[in-house]
Amino acid sequence: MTLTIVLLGAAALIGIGLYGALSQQSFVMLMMGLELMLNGALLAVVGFWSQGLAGMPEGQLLAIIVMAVMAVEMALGFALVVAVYRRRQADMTKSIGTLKE
Amino acid sequence: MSATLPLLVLLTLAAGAWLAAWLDRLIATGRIEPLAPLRVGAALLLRQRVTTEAPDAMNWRLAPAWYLALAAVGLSVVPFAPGAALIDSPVGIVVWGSCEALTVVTVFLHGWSPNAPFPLIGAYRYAAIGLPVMLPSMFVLIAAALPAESLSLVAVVESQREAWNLVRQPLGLPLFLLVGLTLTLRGPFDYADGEDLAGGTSAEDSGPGRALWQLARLAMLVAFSAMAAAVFLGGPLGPWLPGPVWLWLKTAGIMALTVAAGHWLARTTPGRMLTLLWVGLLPLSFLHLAIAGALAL
Amino acid sequence: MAIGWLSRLAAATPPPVFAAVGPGLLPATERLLARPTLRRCGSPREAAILLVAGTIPEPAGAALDRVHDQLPHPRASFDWDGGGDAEAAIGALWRGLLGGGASEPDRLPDEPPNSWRGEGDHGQGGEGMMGGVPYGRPMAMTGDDLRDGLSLDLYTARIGPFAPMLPPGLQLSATLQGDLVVTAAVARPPFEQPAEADAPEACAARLLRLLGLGGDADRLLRGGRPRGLGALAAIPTGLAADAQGGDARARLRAWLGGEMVDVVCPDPGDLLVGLEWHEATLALASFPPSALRRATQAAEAA
Amino acid sequence: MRDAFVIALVLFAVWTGWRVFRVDSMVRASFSLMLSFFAVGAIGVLLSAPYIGVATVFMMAVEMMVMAIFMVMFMMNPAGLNPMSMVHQHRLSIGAGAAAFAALAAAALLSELPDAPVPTDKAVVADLGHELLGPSMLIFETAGVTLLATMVGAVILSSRQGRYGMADQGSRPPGLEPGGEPAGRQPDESGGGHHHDHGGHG
Amino acid sequence: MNLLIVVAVAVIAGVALTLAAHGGARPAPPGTAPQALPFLGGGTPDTHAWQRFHFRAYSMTLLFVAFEMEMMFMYPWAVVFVAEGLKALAEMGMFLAILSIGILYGWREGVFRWQ
Repeated sequence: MTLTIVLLGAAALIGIGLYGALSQQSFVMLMMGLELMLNGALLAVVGFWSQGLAGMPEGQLLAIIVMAVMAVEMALGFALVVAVYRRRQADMTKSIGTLKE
Repeated sequence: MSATLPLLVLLTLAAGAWLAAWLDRLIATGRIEPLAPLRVGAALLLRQRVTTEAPDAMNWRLAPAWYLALAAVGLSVVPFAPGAALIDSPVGIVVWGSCEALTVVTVFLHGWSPNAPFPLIGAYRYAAIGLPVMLPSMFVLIAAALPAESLSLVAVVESQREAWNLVRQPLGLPLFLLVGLTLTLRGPFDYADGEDLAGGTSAEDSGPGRALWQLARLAMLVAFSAMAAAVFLGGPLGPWLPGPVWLWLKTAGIMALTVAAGHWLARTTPGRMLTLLWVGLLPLSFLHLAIAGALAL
Repeated sequence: MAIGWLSRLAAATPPPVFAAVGPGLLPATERLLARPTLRRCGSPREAAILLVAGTIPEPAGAALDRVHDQLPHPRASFDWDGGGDAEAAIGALWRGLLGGGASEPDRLPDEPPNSWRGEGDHGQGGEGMMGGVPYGRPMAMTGDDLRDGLSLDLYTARIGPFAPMLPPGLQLSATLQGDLVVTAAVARPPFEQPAEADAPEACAARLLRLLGLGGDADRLLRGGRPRGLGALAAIPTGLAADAQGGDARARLRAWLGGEMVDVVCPDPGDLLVGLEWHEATLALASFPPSALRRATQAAEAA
Repeated sequence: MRDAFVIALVLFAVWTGWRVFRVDSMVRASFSLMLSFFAVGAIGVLLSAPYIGVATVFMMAVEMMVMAIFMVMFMMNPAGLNPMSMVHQHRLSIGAGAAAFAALAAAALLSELPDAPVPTDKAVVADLGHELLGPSMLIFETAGVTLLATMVGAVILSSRQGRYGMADQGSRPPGLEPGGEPAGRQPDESGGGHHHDHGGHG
Repeated sequence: MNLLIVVAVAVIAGVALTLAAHGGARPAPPGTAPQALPFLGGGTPDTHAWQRFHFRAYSMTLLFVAFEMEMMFMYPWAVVFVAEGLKALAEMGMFLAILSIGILYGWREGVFRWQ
């Protein structure tokens, strides 16, 4: 029962995150969508570990890895935004497409 | 025991905030005025609360509430007697770390929401210094967790039965004081509310909002001092007297030390402080951790 | 009921005072506010009493009105000519306010800087994403940066003449990018002050206050010795260099040693460009008021 | 009882997650996302994962602070003084989000879920530590190196002074002969119609 | 569980106290336009203060996020440090070395300055 609730919540978070990642024009808002999807993934991992895997340590490790992915995504994502803004004075996803050099 | 601990936390928070305000005034002016904190609070409560042109009213109003709540949660992690903390979590140290991180968020919100230049600059300055200041404090707390073999503060206190961490890890308390000064917006780390910004994040605060913000700062000082007392001075451990009394005495000592450091140390420019933190104090905390690790084995 | 009780409690506190200092009264005001029986406020939002020291010359009158209106109610202002028992008079005003005395009304008309109510798509006064005057003011626009080439928003404002971190009377017209001064010009020079304002302890006190050592500053003004540590080390080397080869740190060292400093101050506009705001305030406070006034007048004449 | 708390927290996480794309102020959006993470962290604490739960709160408080700083730095109208909506392919996105939710929810509801809860006396934090230093040592070390690479990458991308001059001035390859014309393609001519280079000052 | 209850109670109490402090004191006259002007020592601004704020320590924060993540691995490591003995010490040595490389690199590139 608990696991079902948690997984439904995770599905909703991933759905909203996907909507955000696809619909937002601004690159930084798009990253918020990605983070929200990872949030859903984190919720699902924690739920599975707690209710379905009898506390296998690998489950916790996976949760930490999800967090590490978020950190990497954020650090590199924002560094890219800075680099693009410096050349284009814009933060739109469109303008990243034109960054060819 | 179940009803005593919440009461102890509340009492410590209230009496500690009073004592902190009183100490602050004593060290600043050399005068002993026991009623002054209440009087200043009353004077502020009677005044109008001014709003700016297009503020983020909700966050402006609630920032002191978050700050107070963080202080209360931080204090609840600290054991008041051996084995008895209100939040007896196996990861008490991480809970305290979260309170530190959220304080940065709270102070930032407090400076952001009035939509005014000086608070805004103060908020960003605080973010620039408040984030890296957390690193030494985290290394210090991890070093304290090594001999305890646990992240629970109850275990950290128990591990100090033979010798206080102040003796075993002498670099720890000075490094931890940095974060105390930052969390309570004091002295050399008060980048949020500096004089060159006419009061920084509180430059636009008046009346009840200002009173609450000051109260929350004092409450956070209590929480920080109790935490430092538990991690470095053995918290409630001590002969003859009951545990909470020992904790209060040690907390008051750390509080006086923090207030004095806040009044007597000059604040440098934020850019230089940033460099100093990463290049000077962070390697020092590495060294501290390495020594603590070698000793714990 | 509760209010009467609170008022009685509050009546014994030192009155919170924000000072608007006019010509000639800087040293007297500094000494007055160094007393523990008055509470010096960094911002009018904290204060109940506006202390107007001296006669404010006309171009600054509107600025004084703005500061007056920024005080929260109940508020009162006190005109001081430097004589008499100002402390007692301020105390009486404060107790009067707490006892339910009338609060001074606004001096300026209740009009927003631009009319905005009801305009725009949502009635917020703006249009589109960045346009219009939402809530009465336009939004900041991007401009070039001096240091790292990220052209983010510029914030242009006139700061002063009663800004507590600047010399009284000085109005800076500054553009900030983040907290960095991108352009600065003196809109109005600081007020003329007597020679006493250049005294070593008064000058050192101003710098110490900006370094977070307000207690030490008051102690110096009352004739005591500072106890704080690290004031010299806290000032970056080479900040605000003068023509004689000294810098802010050297001048503070001289002042703390009790020596007068006689330097030529460079044009404040040039001095501040490229400095972070904290450094900028330190740079201005590191020159004696008379030198700063001469420099601003020279810049105006040129 | 616990299920009721979990339901409440899940609803809070979803609601704050939804608010992220509905508020005008970038600061509010970032901290809304932070609250969504906090709800997930609280669920972790409830489901006997205290370290993961509290660490999520800790980590996300920091990350969302940084997120807020960058959002304000690079978004037009960061405080939402003019209400706005900057979306494209809106219908498609709603469809994709709803489809993803439906598919995942169906998978969760229809599949046979395992039922093996964590034993209550398990020392989960110590377990994680032994796992890190034992069987999963390689993952741990890889993560360390990956994060170092992230640090270096982030610094290279975000700082202005690259090894070959200012980042906003375009790279200029060395000449074929000393002091001669730069070799290869000229970067300044290849930017195309979208090129609005305001760089080069400072 | 205790943790969540304390957090919930603290937050609710904080908010309640705020509402009480704002509602309980003397009823204030509504703010006027001259009163709402942001404080600039008598000066006036051209624009709203909310802006694309040039945060001068931005590259430091990116380094910081990665750094913070490494700390997440260190907490569980601290718990088993004594039990694992020398292996854990060596592990920590490597970890600190990796972090130090990151810091040294950042320092060399001037990340820890006001950009």
